[in-house]
Amino acid sequence: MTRPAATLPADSLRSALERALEGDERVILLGGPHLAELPHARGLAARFDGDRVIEGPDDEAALIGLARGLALTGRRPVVDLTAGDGIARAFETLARDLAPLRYRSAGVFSAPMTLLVPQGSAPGAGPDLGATPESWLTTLPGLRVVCASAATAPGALLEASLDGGDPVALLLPRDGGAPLAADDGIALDAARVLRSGTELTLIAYGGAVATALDAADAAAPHAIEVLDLVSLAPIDAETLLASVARTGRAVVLQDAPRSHGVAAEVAALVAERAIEYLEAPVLRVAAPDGPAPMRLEENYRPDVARVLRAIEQVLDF
Amino acid sequence: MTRPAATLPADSLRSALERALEGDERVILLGGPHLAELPHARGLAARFDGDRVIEGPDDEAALIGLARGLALTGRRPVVDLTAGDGIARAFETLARDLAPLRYRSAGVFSAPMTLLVPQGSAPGAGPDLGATPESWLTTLPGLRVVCASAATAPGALLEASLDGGDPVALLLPRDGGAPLAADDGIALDAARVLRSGTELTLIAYGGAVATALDAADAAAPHAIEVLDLVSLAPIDAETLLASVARTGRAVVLQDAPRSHGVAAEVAALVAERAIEYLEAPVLRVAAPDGPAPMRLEENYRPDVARVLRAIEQVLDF
Amino acid sequence: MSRASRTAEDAMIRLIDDRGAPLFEGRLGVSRTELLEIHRVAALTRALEDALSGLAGGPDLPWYVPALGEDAALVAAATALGFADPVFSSGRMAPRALARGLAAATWIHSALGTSASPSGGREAPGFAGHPDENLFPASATPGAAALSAVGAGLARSDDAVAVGVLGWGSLGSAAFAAALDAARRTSSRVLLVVVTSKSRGVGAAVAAAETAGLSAALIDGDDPVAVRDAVAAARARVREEGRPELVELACRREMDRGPSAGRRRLAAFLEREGALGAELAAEIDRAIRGEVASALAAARAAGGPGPEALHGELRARPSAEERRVADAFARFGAEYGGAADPDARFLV
Amino acid sequence: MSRASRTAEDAMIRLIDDRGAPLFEGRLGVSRTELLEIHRVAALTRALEDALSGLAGGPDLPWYVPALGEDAALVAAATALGFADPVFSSGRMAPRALARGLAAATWIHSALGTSASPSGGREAPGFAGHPDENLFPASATPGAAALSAVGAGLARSDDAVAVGVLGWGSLGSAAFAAALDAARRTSSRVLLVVVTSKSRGVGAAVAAAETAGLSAALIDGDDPVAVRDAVAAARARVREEGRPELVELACRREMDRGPSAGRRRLAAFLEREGALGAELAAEIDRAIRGEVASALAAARAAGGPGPEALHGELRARPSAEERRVADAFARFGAEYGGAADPDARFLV
Ligand SMILES: Cc1ncc(C[n+]2csc(CCOP(=O)(O)OP(=O)(O)O)c2C)c(N)n1
Ligand SMILES: Cc1ncc(C[n+]2csc(CCOP(=O)(O)OP(=O)(O)O)c2C)c(N)n1
Ligand SMILES: [Mg+2]
Ligand SMILES: [Mg+2]
Repeated sequence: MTRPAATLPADSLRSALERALEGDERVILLGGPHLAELPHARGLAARFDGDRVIEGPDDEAALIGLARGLALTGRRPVVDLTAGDGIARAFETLARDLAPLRYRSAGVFSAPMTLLVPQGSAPGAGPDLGATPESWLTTLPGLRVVCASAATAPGALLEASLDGGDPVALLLPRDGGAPLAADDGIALDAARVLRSGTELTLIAYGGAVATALDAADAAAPHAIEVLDLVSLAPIDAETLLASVARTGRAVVLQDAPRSHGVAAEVAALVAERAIEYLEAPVLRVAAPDGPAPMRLEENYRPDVARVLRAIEQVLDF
Repeated sequence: MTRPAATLPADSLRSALERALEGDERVILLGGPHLAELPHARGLAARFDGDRVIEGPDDEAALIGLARGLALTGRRPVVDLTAGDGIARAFETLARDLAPLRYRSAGVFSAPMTLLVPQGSAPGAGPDLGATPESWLTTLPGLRVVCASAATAPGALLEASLDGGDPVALLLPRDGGAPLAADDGIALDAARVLRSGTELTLIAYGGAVATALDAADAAAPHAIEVLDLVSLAPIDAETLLASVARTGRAVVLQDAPRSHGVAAEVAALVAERAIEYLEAPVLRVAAPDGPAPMRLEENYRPDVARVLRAIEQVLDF
Repeated sequence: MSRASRTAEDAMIRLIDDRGAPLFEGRLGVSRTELLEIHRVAALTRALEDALSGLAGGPDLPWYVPALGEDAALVAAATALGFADPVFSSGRMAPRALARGLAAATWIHSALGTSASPSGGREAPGFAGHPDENLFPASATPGAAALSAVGAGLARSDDAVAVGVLGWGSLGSAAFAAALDAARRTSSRVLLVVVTSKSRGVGAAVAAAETAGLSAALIDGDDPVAVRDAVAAARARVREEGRPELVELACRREMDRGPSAGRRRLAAFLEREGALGAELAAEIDRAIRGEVASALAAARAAGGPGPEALHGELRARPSAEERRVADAFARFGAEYGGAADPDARFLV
Repeated sequence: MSRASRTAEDAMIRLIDDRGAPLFEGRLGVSRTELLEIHRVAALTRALEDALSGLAGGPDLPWYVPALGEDAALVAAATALGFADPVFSSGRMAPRALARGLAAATWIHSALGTSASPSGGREAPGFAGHPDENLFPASATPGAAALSAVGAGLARSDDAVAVGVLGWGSLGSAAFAAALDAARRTSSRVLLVVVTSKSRGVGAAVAAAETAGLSAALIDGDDPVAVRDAVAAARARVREEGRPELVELACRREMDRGPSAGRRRLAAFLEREGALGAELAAEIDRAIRGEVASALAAARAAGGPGPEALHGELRARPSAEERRVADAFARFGAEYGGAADPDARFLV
């Protein structure tokens, strides 16, 4: 608990929110009772009127229910869920009323909105506040799940999501590592090759992207490719499989319990469609199967040492 | 919508419930307002007194919250959730208050209980009532998720779960196929080889087990092994990997949307730990990525024709 | 309760003549023509839903939840709204859909999920929304329709009032409580209409609304004129004063065979007034029977959707890869090309 | 409200002497010894929690939610219960834990998650349960503690009453509403104690309980004697009459520096009665300072848990495979054997 969590890149989000509110009258920022005090919303309540920046109830499910009405009647809500206890409370309405709306109506109705959802472990977050909602949200067909990282700024993803016409859960890592240089041309559904390599592909999202980049550096002279998934549902199978076909080896990082998570879907796609290229097992470097403990966060999440072990095992196979 | 759903094997459940209520004073059956009318609870309210068979609120989250108090103070509740709208409403309390309880307290506290949860598609169930909670529940470490099938009677799983000391979601397929002959010695965490074969392992759970068995028959003279996972969390990796190591080929069936489901974890385990035995891709035969539609249920869930296609592709690889 | 319940007698006094005020614009008062239309749509709703209830449990329709006992109240409430008012529902949408002019055949297609249904057979019976009628898909999460209506009311349109119509099954929900609280705190332009049951106890919706600080009225739901009047008045206040209200309609929800209490009462009044003679009543009846029969025939003719209806429209912009997978699956039924087919590779 | 609020003056008249009735058995009345003990535990709670609040936000403690302003009320409520009563909480458990005799050092270990904490550093600060004190782990889901208490009350023990202690943050939750309803319908032997805030408005818990059909009383939470008396009386009725009750304790929850209003009032009374002279007060103070200092020293000495504390106890009976994986991970930190190590194969 000595390492402080890298704070959310509030600037990126704040300026994207400001641009969106300015550029599109349909955009509405909706959040809990203290929305205006959040770093990524600072000043927005004063700049835009009370119909554009709305402080609503302290309840994730209620905020999403309100946003559904706004979205169905033509608005483009951005729902701030970063201040609450977690998205688990909203699971019923997400699963029934939001995610399947377009499919159920065969495209007649849809409720495009962007949900800002904190994700991943962080020093001092613990079992309640350090939840890993990507494992839950990716099981809901119809909901896009995308995740910011040190390399993929949340603001760019917000912009892309407002253009997209779908409900999007935009995950904001609680501990994403120091943001890297500016990123251009971020698509909502495309994985990004952040570092090219020929021997092995490290696949990561969220806070684990920074760990993957560090581990790839540390593994020199081995030529390690690093992929930021960006979109967790749907996964960009084309980019993923092309990379693994090139390198023949894959290690998946996940700042979430090992079993039944996003890394499993990545490994399954590889096992299903790139098996003939594989020269070694697809290893997962993840948290143990258990909630994030209050202490020992640094042992819970994947770290460089563990990723290096995985690289060694796969290269030596 | 012409094929009626095979009804839940109410007899198996009812007699297991009766035996449990009789044999162990700590066992309490708790359900919604019409518990006594359910086929698997018939007569139990009359036989046992109102403190043993309790009609509670019509709310999954509330029932689980009540059961948590009973379990923590020494009772062994069986919570009937078959009459309600779905377990999604209880997701928050499952994720925070029930599943992680033992881990969070390092074993000091635990709330052993059995939740009876309907699962899978069925003719006429549709997008709300045909949900596939296994994709959600398996993401919650600490909660055991087991699934009955044509070959694995729910009563046997109930008995095993009451012995186990953990919270267990016992999934009851809405359409499980006609029950097969009596099963003995069902363990809570062991997959079962239902049919031996040397060329390929079909891996299934719930309603898809009957489909897998039919497909294996139809694939003769190929020697197809059929595995009933039984436990979806944790998955019995030992039995799974031993079978795939023997046959060298795996096809996973899942009566749930294709991506981010239980089949992904199965494929990931194989890709991680049995890759050197694999002679072909690990294919998934699943529902498309979307909620169960009201009509077309027969095209939504895996059927024998699709399983045969998968067998053909894998054997021809 | 902030306003006394209106009895039918109060409301009748406020009737206006056919020359009267324009309809659907929030002016109070109701014409004979409109009352006859409420009568007709309520009868049509019941006839259609009786036909559907008769099919429910059979091979073409697993279940169906009719507006039994509430038909006249819900039709009367619907006619008091503006066409531009977006309406969110828990279910039991037929009275609103038909009052807003949805064709009987469309309702039947939708409920049965025929190949001509708006959702291609995907949606649950009676849950589909109808965009031309400004009716949004029903929500199966208790109370969620109230939240969505409150959300829609945040747009603060000058022309429209957002409306949520719910049953007593939503009253205990966290979503309903949150909706009332959010409505007041945001001054959402929303009107919530909650149907309660006289046999289960009435007043809970009004009590909840008043506790949350909303104006609310309890109305005899079995008196369609009182309903029409109260809903129109509440809607006008929401629009003019820019703050939320709730109207509770207490109905006899008994599952009896005859017409609903509301419809009987309305018919008796129209008869007394000389507006509904035996001949006109028979003509309306005949027209409804014809409409229901031809709607059912159309549904039978349309049949169920084909397997290709299973795929697509999961999201607004599927990737090329998602399109490839959906397309491959959509044509597999007929023409699976085997492992050699490049589109079929790894897809089964 | 079914019973009038008691003022402190009423309650004082009911004081009994030290020779009096046995404590913690539901008999009404309170001795001087007991009042002094309430005073001492409330002061200890505050001193411990001030120390923890001072550490909060630093490297050893991310956050901490103290029972500021409620210490005396919650201690008084706890002393009115039986030791066999299982208690479920939303949080702010320190007053109950210390009143039931938990060592100050154990509370500190638990809050800081030291290697000597009951959960080995896994649990959130103040959330750990304490089995010997019959205190169950706190729940972060609003209202969930009420449901669990109602569930525990279904056991209908003759000796014990299940207790739920919640704050006003739970009042709007679906779980709290469901708990009240279920308590009444099942006649659960449960006593719900809800702390509300005088600055935010009081009475909502009582109103909710009475709407749900439960007996409920609103008590001045800043009067520890009234609290002790009301909770003991309610507990006795729950036990004897076999039906649920709720007590709302309205407290000044302001975040001021001095002792809580409840503690000030109690101290003043004890001084007036001659039960708390300057010498005894200083002695109590000294003892508390010593207890807190040595608890903090013990926590510092214990240090954080080692990485092996991360693994195990996910379930009652892990499989051989799960044990193998957990064991391998637990020893990797120090002695990862490389790819050649059979236990490390595929595990990293
Ligand atoms: C598809 C589907 N999901 C869920 C249910 C069960 N269900 C139980 S309560 C409830 C909400 C009903 O809410 P209410 O506001 O009372 O509406 P009404 O009963 O008047 O339609 C639903 C939908 C159902 N019948 N069908
Ligand atoms: C681990 C953790 N999860 C969640 C929260 C946030 N939280 C917000 S409301 C609430 C419930 C509080 O309920 P209440 O019954 O008012 O208890 P009290 O505030 O008196 O402790 C919690 C736990 C928190 N502070 N810590
Ligand atoms: Mg209802
Ligand atoms: Mg609180």
